[in-house]
Amino acid sequence: MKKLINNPENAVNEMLEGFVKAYPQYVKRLEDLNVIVRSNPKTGKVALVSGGGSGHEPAHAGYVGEGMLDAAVAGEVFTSPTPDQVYEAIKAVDNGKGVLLIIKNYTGDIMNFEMASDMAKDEGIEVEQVVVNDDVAVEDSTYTTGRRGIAGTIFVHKIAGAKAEMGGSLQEVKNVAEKVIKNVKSMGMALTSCTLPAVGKPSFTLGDNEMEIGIGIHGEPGTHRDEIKPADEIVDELLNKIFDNLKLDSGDEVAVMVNGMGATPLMELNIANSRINDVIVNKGIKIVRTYIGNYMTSLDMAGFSITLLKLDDELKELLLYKSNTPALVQF
Amino acid sequence: MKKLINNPENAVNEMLEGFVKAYPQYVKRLEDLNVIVRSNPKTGKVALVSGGGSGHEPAHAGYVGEGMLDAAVAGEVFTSPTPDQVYEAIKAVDNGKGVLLIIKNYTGDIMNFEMASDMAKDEGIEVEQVVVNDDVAVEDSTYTTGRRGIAGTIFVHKIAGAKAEMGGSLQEVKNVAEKVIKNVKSMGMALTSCTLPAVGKPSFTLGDNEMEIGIGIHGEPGTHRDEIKPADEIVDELLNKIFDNLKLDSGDEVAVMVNGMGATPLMELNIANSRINDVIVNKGIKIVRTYIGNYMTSLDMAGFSITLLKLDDELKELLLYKSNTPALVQF
Amino acid sequence: MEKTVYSYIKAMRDIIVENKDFLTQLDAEIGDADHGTNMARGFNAVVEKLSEEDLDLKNVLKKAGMGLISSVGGASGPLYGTMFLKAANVAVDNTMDPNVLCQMFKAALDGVKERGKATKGEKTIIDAMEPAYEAFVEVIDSGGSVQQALEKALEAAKEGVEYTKTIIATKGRASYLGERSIGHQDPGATSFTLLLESILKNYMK
Amino acid sequence: MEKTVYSYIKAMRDIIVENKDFLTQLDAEIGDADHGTNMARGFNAVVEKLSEEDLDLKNVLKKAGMGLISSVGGASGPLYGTMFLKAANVAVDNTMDPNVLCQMFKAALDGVKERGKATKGEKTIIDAMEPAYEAFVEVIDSGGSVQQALEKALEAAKEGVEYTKTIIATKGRASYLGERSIGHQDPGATSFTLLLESILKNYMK
Ligand SMILES: Nc1ncnc2c1ncn2[C@@H]1O[C@H](COP(=O)(O)OP(=O)(O)O)[C@@H](O)[C@H]1O
Ligand SMILES: Nc1ncnc2c1ncn2[C@@H]1O[C@H](COP(=O)(O)OP(=O)(O)O)[C@@H](O)[C@H]1O
Ligand SMILES: [Mg+2]
Ligand SMILES: [Mg+2]
Ligand SMILES: [Mg+2]
Ligand SMILES: [Mg+2]
Repeated sequence: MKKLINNPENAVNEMLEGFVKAYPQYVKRLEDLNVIVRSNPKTGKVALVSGGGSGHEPAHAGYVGEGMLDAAVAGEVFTSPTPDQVYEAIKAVDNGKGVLLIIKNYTGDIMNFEMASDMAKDEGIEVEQVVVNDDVAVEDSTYTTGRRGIAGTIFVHKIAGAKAEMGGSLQEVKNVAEKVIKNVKSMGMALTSCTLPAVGKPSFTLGDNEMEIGIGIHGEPGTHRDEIKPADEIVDELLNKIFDNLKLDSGDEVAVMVNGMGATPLMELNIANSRINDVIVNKGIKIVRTYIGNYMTSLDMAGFSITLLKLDDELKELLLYKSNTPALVQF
Repeated sequence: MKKLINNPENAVNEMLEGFVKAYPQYVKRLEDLNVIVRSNPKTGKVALVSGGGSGHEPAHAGYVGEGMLDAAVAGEVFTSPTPDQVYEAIKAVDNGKGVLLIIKNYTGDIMNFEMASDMAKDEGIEVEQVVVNDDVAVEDSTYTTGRRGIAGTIFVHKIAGAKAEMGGSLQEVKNVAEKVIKNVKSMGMALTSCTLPAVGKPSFTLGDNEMEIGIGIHGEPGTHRDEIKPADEIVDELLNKIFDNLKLDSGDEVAVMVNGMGATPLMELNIANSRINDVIVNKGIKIVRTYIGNYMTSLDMAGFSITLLKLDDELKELLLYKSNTPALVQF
Repeated sequence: MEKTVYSYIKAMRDIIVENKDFLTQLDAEIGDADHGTNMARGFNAVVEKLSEEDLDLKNVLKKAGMGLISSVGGASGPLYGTMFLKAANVAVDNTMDPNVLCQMFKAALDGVKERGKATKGEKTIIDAMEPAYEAFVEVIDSGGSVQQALEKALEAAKEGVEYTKTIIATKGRASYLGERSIGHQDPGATSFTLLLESILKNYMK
Repeated sequence: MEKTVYSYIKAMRDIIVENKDFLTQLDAEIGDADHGTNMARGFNAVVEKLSEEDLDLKNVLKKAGMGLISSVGGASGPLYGTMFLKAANVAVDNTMDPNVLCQMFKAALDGVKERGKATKGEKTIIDAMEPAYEAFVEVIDSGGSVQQALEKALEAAKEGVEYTKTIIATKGRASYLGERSIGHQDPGATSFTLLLESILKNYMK
């Protein structure tokens, strides 16, 4: 394993230390907790709390700040944070207007966040939650856990965050978050596996000429393996699956995210975007804004995901609203 | 080779296409050229042109926009752009106030940019240039080409760009760029090699337990190989070399950049920053701002570099000045 | 049972730490490669919080449950934590009455089912735990000893693990794999079986 | 020389394309792994711009120089481009007078030296080109044939390449390596030697 770390057991802690030392203008860490909150919190607004396992940096702590989250809770690598941590986050950021939890759809995340939510409600804090499930690689069925939450989560942070910043009520913020969730679809692929610091070897192995389609952001296997193809063909495959799940007509407006998994050169994401853009524009769909970069990663995995968010006037205004966080500055 | 590309020969072209399609609000491409300019150019100001080989994304096109560059010229992968391309860039952005070329110190870059500069001067355009040479891994000597330009270049773009945006004259912008160059020092290391699309195999090979200290941003070998050490020890080694070359006293102010080489997880850069911050703060030096991320990459290389910029009041004001570009938004 | 409850918790910790890489490897195949790390972190934390002097069954189980919940995370944290908490709820001081043990086992099983909303056949802990519980009760009800009950329970749990190889996951991380999860044994069912094994071994010591 | 200048340029292109990976590999060892790709891209572009009908020596050399400058990039682009441009400057129509050839060679060498500010012993093109030039002139001055001159020049260039293995680079990418550049032959000196080889071969055809 080739990693720039000191000790796998202390990796999350040191990462959070390095993060808050870098961005005192944005964030601070709650003492003895893996909770990152704004250093200059805004009062009188609905508070947004998200989080999940570590290894997805800049998610989620990178989105704490003006116009996005109020707190992010970091679990161990690929492991949902524990309820006590989430509970402390909720308590720290609530200022009487209620708290919205933004959870990615994984059994562990849901159980831990819900337990925290119950604890907070017992203390009289108003808590609501939304569950992001944008990954169309996974079949949706009432008999299973449903779809995974991946990079589309960032759009939920961005848009619900803007709504909260503008003074929306807890119900309004929750409603708009759910509208995003209904309209955001993603799909990813991997060229290489990730390696967890505590494990020290790749979670899976791909042949020299193989790729994994529909990969999750935890290195959990995708839908199938295939021979590596030209970028354009890979893009088409992912986009087709997304279009199957997101009704888009000529004249519709979308936001696009081309998300690197952590070890993917920006050059390659740009090359992918050239095709993505063409396919969408050729359908008569208007791209309001494109985000290219490492937004929701999977440690040192090479690969990428595509996310499309169908916009209406409300979502568009909120998407374009100012944000000022370590990982997403927009004005 | 596992890359998300279509055809190595067309990689730079497709990358530029994907880039301008993503960011019409910031940039456009000059027809039939590998030149990226602002889509809403500001007139009546000194124009800044930079560029170099591709493979360093987001450098340099990612820094075209308000408060930074006016044009970026992209060469083939790791190959300086040709004089005709640079010349077209100069012509496109000059608006009578003169043009400053920001060149990284490589024989090829200097020759090609200087030839372009001569061509532009023949046309009556006022052109000045600065050469960035921040890499302290390399010994400085009058008998050699001198030191390489690496991630410190971004600080030159940022600060000279701010000066130009604020209305500085060509000489003033050049002076402040040279002040940055005098005060900025960097050093990097690699855990893995990069692979050029046109070559298809790694430029060099490191053992499972080896790292290369003093690596360049083109996969050109560094000063020596060593066994991998804990992140803190690596940081100390790089920082010591930087401190040897940049006189810093207690009470001084610096900006810090922790730059990923392209395939380094943000988690690891944050872990490195925890130590970097401690070492600097323990010397009584004040960190005005920290930048962590992929700013000057080397394709799919895993590794990182540290850059320190010693600030005075002028540099500090310009560093903190607003910028709005695809790769660096700050306000 | 003459051993302290602490000795059981320590035995669990030991078997989990011993099998850490194995559990993680199972999780890597169909999940996210953290189950061994999660469980080891949790049981290490729990043992650290306890001491040889902690003798009260209810209290130790409660501490263990809380400790797991606040140190494991992921799916297994709330599930294993709930398992211990629910068992603690019905534990009667230090009574080791076989019928009370049955009640504790049942409470634990119900707790896990309620928390995870899973039933048998979904490739989870339940696939080892439910048959283990049923075997345990059957032996006790027909007048068998606790050791016999534990032996049968372990046998049933192991069969449950084998069974998980044949089914598609519909809960937890592996559920996203669909058919590709067939052929791989479930990490959580495996860790539960290991815990049972450590209980039996410690009981017989 | 009875061959067209076009045939020489094509021969150069062919030898470069043939040795593309080799040149890149040499550059990978001490530089940035692009020399073969750069030279091949450049000579391919130049050949594409020219046609069999281009017979005028001066003009073809000029086109080739401009073509290399606008398609190679890096260090080798301006250097090889200048080489051709400077040779074109002193070329006298289609005169193949050996003394004119000497002057062209000298102008090319001086051009490269001036452009790159390098002298012999710095592990660059110059280490092959300067000895080659000197050998060429010596043969011509002592009444030898052009073929003999080319043969001696190629020999000297090859020795120059060998010499580059023994010295530290102080110019170009490899200069950053210091002592570690010893033991590796210079890519640019090698590509120059290949060009010379292609000239000799085409001359003898
Ligand atoms: N709903 C559930 N009910 C019971 N057990 C479950 C459920 N979901 C997951 N599990 C168990 O949890 C195990 C995985 O635990 P772990 O890897 O520690 O957490 P995570 O899945 O969050 O990474 C699975 O192998 C499965 O046995
Ligand atoms: N100043 C110089 N004078 C002469 N030749 C040089 C000089 N600098 C570099 N070279 C030659 O250029 C070669 C490298 O060319 P190339 O790899 O195409 O460009 P780059 O070094 O920009 O990647 C070196 O091997 C060397 O022979
Ligand atoms: Mg997990
Ligand atoms: Mg080069
Ligand atoms: Mg797991
Ligand atoms: Mg080179």
